[in-house]
Amino acid sequence: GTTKEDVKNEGASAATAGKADPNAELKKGLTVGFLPKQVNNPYFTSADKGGEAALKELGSSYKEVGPSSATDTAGQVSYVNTLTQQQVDAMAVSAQDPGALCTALKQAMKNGIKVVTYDSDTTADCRNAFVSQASAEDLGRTEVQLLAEQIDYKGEIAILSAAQTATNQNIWIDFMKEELKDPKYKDIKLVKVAYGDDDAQKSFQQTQGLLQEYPNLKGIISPTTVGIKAAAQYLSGSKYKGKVKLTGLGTPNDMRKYVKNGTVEAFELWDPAKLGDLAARAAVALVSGQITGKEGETFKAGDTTYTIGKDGVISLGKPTVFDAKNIDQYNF
Amino acid sequence: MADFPLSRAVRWDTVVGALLIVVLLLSFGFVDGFGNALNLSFLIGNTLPIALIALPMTLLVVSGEIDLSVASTAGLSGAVMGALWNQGMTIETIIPICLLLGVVCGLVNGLLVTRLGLPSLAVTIGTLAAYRGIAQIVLGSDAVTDFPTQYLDFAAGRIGDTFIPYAFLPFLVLLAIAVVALHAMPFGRSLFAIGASEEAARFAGIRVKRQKLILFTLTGLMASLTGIFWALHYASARYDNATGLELSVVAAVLLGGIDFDGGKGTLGGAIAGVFLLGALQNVMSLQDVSAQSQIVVTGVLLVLSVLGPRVARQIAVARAGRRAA
Amino acid sequence: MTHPSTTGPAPVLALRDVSKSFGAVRALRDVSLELFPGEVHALAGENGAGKSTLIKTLAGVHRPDAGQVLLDGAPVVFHGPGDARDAGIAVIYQEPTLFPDLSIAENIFMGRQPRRALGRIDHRSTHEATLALMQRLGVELDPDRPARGLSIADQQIVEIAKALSFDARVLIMDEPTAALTGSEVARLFGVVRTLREQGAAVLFISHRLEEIFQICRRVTTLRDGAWIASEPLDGMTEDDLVRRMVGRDLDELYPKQDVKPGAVALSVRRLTREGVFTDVSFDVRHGEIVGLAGLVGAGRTEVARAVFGIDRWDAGEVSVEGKALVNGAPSTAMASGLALVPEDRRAQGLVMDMSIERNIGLTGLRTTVRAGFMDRGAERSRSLDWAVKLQVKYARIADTVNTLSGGNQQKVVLAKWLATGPKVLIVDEPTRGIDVGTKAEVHRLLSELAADGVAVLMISSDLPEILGMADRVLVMHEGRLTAEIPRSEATEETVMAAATGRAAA
Amino acid sequence: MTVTTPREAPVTDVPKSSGTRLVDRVFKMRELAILVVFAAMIVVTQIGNSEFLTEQGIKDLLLNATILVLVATGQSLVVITRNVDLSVGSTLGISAFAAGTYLQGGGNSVVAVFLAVLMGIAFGLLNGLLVSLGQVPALVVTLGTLYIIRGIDSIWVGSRQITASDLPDGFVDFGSGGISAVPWLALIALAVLVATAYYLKHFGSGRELYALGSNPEAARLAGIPVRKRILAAYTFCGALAGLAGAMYLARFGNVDSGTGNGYELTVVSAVVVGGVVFTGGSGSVYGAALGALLLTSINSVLPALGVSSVWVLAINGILLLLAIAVDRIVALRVASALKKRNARHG
Ligand SMILES: Nc1ncnc2c1ncn2[C@@H]1O[C@H](COP(=O)(O)OP(=O)(O)OP(=O)(O)O)[C@@H](O)[C@H]1O
Ligand SMILES: Nc1ncnc2c1ncn2[C@@H]1O[C@H](COP(=O)(O)OP(=O)(O)OP(=O)(O)O)[C@@H](O)[C@H]1O
Ligand SMILES: [Mg+2]
Ligand SMILES: [Mg+2]
Repeated sequence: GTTKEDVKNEGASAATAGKADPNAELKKGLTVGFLPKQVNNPYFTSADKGGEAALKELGSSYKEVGPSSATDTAGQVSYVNTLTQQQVDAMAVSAQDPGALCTALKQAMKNGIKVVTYDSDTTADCRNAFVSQASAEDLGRTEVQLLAEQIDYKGEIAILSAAQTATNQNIWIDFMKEELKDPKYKDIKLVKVAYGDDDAQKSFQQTQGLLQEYPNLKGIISPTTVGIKAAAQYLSGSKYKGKVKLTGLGTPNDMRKYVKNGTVEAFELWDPAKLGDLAARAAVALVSGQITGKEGETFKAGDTTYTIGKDGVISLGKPTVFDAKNIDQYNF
Repeated sequence: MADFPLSRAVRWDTVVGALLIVVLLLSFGFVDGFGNALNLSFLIGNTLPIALIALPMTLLVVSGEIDLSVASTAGLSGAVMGALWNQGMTIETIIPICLLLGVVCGLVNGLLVTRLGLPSLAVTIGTLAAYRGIAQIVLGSDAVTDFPTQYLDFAAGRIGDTFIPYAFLPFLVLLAIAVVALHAMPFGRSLFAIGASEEAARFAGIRVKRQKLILFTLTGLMASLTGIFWALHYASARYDNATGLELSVVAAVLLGGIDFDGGKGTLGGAIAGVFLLGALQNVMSLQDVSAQSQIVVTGVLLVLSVLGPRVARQIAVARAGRRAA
Repeated sequence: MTHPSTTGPAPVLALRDVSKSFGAVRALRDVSLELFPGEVHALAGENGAGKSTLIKTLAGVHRPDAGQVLLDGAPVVFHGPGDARDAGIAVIYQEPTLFPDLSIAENIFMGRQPRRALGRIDHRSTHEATLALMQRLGVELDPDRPARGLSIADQQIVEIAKALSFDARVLIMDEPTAALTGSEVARLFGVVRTLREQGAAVLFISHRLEEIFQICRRVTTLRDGAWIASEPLDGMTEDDLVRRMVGRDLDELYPKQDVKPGAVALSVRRLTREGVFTDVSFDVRHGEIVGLAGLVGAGRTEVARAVFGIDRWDAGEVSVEGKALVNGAPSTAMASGLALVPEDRRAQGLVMDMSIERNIGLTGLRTTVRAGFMDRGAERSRSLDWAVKLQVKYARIADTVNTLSGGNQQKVVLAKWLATGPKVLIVDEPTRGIDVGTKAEVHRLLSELAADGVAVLMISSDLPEILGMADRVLVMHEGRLTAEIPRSEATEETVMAAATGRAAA
Repeated sequence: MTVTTPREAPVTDVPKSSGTRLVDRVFKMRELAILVVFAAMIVVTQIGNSEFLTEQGIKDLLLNATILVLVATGQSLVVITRNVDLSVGSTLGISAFAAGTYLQGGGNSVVAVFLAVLMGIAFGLLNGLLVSLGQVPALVVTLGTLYIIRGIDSIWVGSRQITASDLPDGFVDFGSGGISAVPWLALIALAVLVATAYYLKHFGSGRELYALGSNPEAARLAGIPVRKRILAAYTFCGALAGLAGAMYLARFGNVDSGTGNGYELTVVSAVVVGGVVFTGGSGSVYGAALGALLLTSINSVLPALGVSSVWVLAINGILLLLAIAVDRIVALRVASALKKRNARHG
């Protein structure tokens, strides 16, 4: 019979071939399809809006398709198929599942469609490039740093994540743990990782549970926009307001109220519109042949030149930290 | 039947079948990207999980019961498959184990329903949560993707350049078996009787509990088969595989004219319902109809599926009355 | 067409030239009927003649296709049963229509409970009013008990109480006595007479002709949906009435052939189901018809259910032709040659939404099979054969049985079981709700079956039927077998004595 | 009756016979059983974690249950009539958003709640009309409207969302405020619950809901306006879903197109655990409310006990199974006891 070992030995095949020509003309009149994890999700809507603006500027056209539920993996697969059928030139995909989209994406690439993943990656051989919102390492480490400052480097902390299977969150959490090993955090103890499944009510109750289970809890990191929002709403209506610190990834619009009423001091996020913008430009660069997705290739997006990292990862840069001072400058 | 022209003509399952054909023909003619073999193979492949579960579900609903835990059973067997695979077990041992697990899941449902006399709706809402929960415990946050290529290719590939996915052939065999069992064998006949009146069926010497137990077990088996197929088709075993599939199955089966009070319906109708929904979704996506609007269309179709036959029946009765007068 | 003569006071309620069709079935054709205050009027006709349909038309359940309903001489249109009720018409339908989850008191007063301030229900007066009704009917039923689990007889009594509680001007009763035994019927008639004296009009349907003669003054006869006659019962004989209903003379009602009993076919030994029946032992031989008599609730049905395997027994043994049956397994009982025609045809005997053909076919799922598949031809011919043999009146064999009249439904149940070619046939109230003509046919059939060597156990609350048909009479009382009376000694007195526990067992 | 042997105790002397009291007691017992399980759960949790029953803890428990209690109350009314409303989650979501958009534009809080209720009523009416006039299976129709309303919601809402900062402070504070440990929202839910229960027990139309669930055909023959009653039940259910939507907004301060998604299964579970039977005609809203309380509390108890959230789902499911199984076993016991007592000559 076949076991995992046998499969491992087969070895992974490289996804990309061909040669990049950094000076190739950017093609116009292309169609790039955006396939977010979920349509109607404000975060993805801003990201895709960014992509749309970029494509307009580049003289190509934009379309968005996608499932209405963030857990409808089968739905997302069929949208990959739809885009393939519609023969778009490239697609930008935020994968609900690192593996599930593979077959369909490979099928698309076989049909000459360039595939960029953004926000949430698939396995590396199922796409040409991944536009990462900020390096996972940066995100994980900075969130710990943010919280540590707020609680004076001591006390119990907990993490409120999304689903247990959320790829991004899990990588970030690993880096958080990594960062916490630094001696300067010796008085900080990570007591628990809870999962709110990106559901407002569940995140709410998980927050309650954390506070009841660990009465001495000093801070919570929630690396998910839904989770941080629910946790903030709970804290702001409870006796813990201001006493238990909360940080993580949130959008300024969601969090404005809690920053102003003192529930939250600071949190961070990248600008989703920039993420979408970069994804669109990377897609066009791929179609135009400026890049193929190999490590070390470079391309220009706007004024910035991006270099493709290991495994075809293009990183957007450092996240922005929002606090009472700057939050009113942002609207997304 | 010659003496049945009227009610035959207005039977809902025929209507759904006709509707499916019309949708297919129109799409071939007018929808870009629909008619080619690749798209059709996508359509079939993505509809297969629903179709697979719809087979036993139809039988179950005909006998007046329902199983809402199917998607969780599928998820659980996918999760166990992933977990065992990670342990280094061979896939040839894992698959039978998972199927057996499905049988056990079905058996648990069946025993709770038949031995304790609990309503299946309530029982399977319970096991819906329980099985999914166990899947979560078994596999946790893992996503297992590295199944052997020949299996993945079988589950996701198609025969040459035709529109037929490999997996469609075994499905056709299962469909044939189910059709024969429901419509041409005493077993199926007894299911209709049980669904329409359980007590009368018991008084006619039909072993109601046993038949139901068999059905729940078969449903569990098919659900786990679907779970395995799902994990291989999408090359991804996660604890939340196939979440919410039960509603899709129920919606499709209902659309196909299976009466939830039991005792009525045909497998042909149910499968036509499954593929009608699948085809419509495919076409609407190709036509850039948004996911939200697709939901509305599904809802409207469901409402029509129950209002339609009723209106048709009323027309038929009125016509018969006029003819008799 | 001749109309019923109008004499005396004006009719409270009348039908004039009413027609009603269901699809192709013309259930009523130009039927007229007049109900006068202070009279008990009988409605007679074979099964499917249209009696229930007529009643439902009077009650506002059906709207006539043509013709008029007249209330106090003026045409009215009832838009629903509520309208008829508000007009003072109380109806007892052929099939009990109770709310199983609600208490008896609520069942009786549903929709018209006594009220307190602000429209709140007065639960106490409801309770008391129910007690009073129960006393009037001489029944001990707890008003607060849920209707679920009531025996058919008790359900019928609740229906009667419900109708009485209206103090209606018109009381319509569709076979109210079908499930009752003599004493309860006597009680009911007492109440009906009081009502009559108080000036109410009563419309009464029964297939027990003696009851009609006992309590009614006039009779309207229907045949195949058509009005035949409305006339006084004075001077009419049962045969006259039967001739009106059937359109011909009838055969003998209890045509029991004398058969020499053969070997023991069904043997029941010390059968006990705790709290229900105790220590029941009896034999039924090939060729024999054994009657099982007793008061309502004596446990006869329960014994039959246990023997057939519907319920499990706690102790004892049942065997067919010496082969012991498995406890609680109807399918093996069937395989051994046992058949049970159950008491409640709608819930137990038939799948109401299935066709006549399929209902009869249901007992043949093992036999009308070729190589594991249904043999549809064989199934159809088997069903057709028996439907024709029992003269079931239907439009198409593929029609669902719920379109049949009660009596015809009963015939389908019989057909379904006779088609299995049983060695032992248990029939529980086989002629309940069946018209005289069919009753005679059923009796002849049972008799023929016995002559062919079938062992028949007949449970019946119809004493004349038991006495007329049975070779031997077993009597149950409070869950025990209290007497076994040979045909020669079986009389109403001996059986009743054993049934009420007066005889030394 | 002349032929029956008299019972030992003449019925007329005692207002309620032994059988009834047994039945009554059992029905109360069902609710009692849930209450006992609930209490046991709370006590165990409190022992395991002394923070659990602080003022904040109690408030959280009550708040968590509130919305589900409301929706379950409405749902039980529909289930009692032998129907079901699967569209409540969608209705809740769209009503919450309607109230939110209105408030976002600077509206009055009371009017917003009213608006949400009105929205709920509209969809309840739609369901009721389809089910009662069309006389079609409720399960299918409301599964259909579940999709339709959700779709309309998504199209209307798009990617917009209402966040706490869009809402008047008073409104959001009301959502988490209360008299010491008792939140306002819980008081509202309690008032609705008690009023509904009283109506069901003491008003003719309330009893008629039970009647028509128990036997629809008999209800028609008894002259009960079946369609009107079913319509009313659905409308009420919709109204409560709408009210729950407004409360959701106040409580969570956050609504988007996914709000209330999948809520139907939770509601149905609560109703089932609470002993409201799907075949209609029996059960009480108190039971349903207790079921809701039990279910939501499990989700607070497990985290408070430090049980990993991985286990929550499985435990939830198994508890649900246990609840219905125990309920059933008790019911069977009682039925057989009742049968023995009531056997006329037994
Ligand atoms: N709802 C219905 N749909 C179709 N046909 C019906 C319906 N109700 C009654 N019929 C038909 O109308 C005819 C008269 O039926 P009805 O029930 O009035 O007979 P009946 O005189 O009461 O008979 P019984 O003595 O057996 O009760 C029958 O042929 C029956 O099949
Ligand atoms: N008043 C009653 N209250 C409750 N249950 C009753 C009552 N009367 C009868 N029963 C039920 O009926 C059972 C025995 O009646 P059964 O139907 O077996 O008697 P039967 O002699 O066949 O009477 P029937 O003439 O109704 O067929 C009892 O065990 C009980 O369950
Ligand atoms: Mg009749
Ligand atoms: Mg009986």
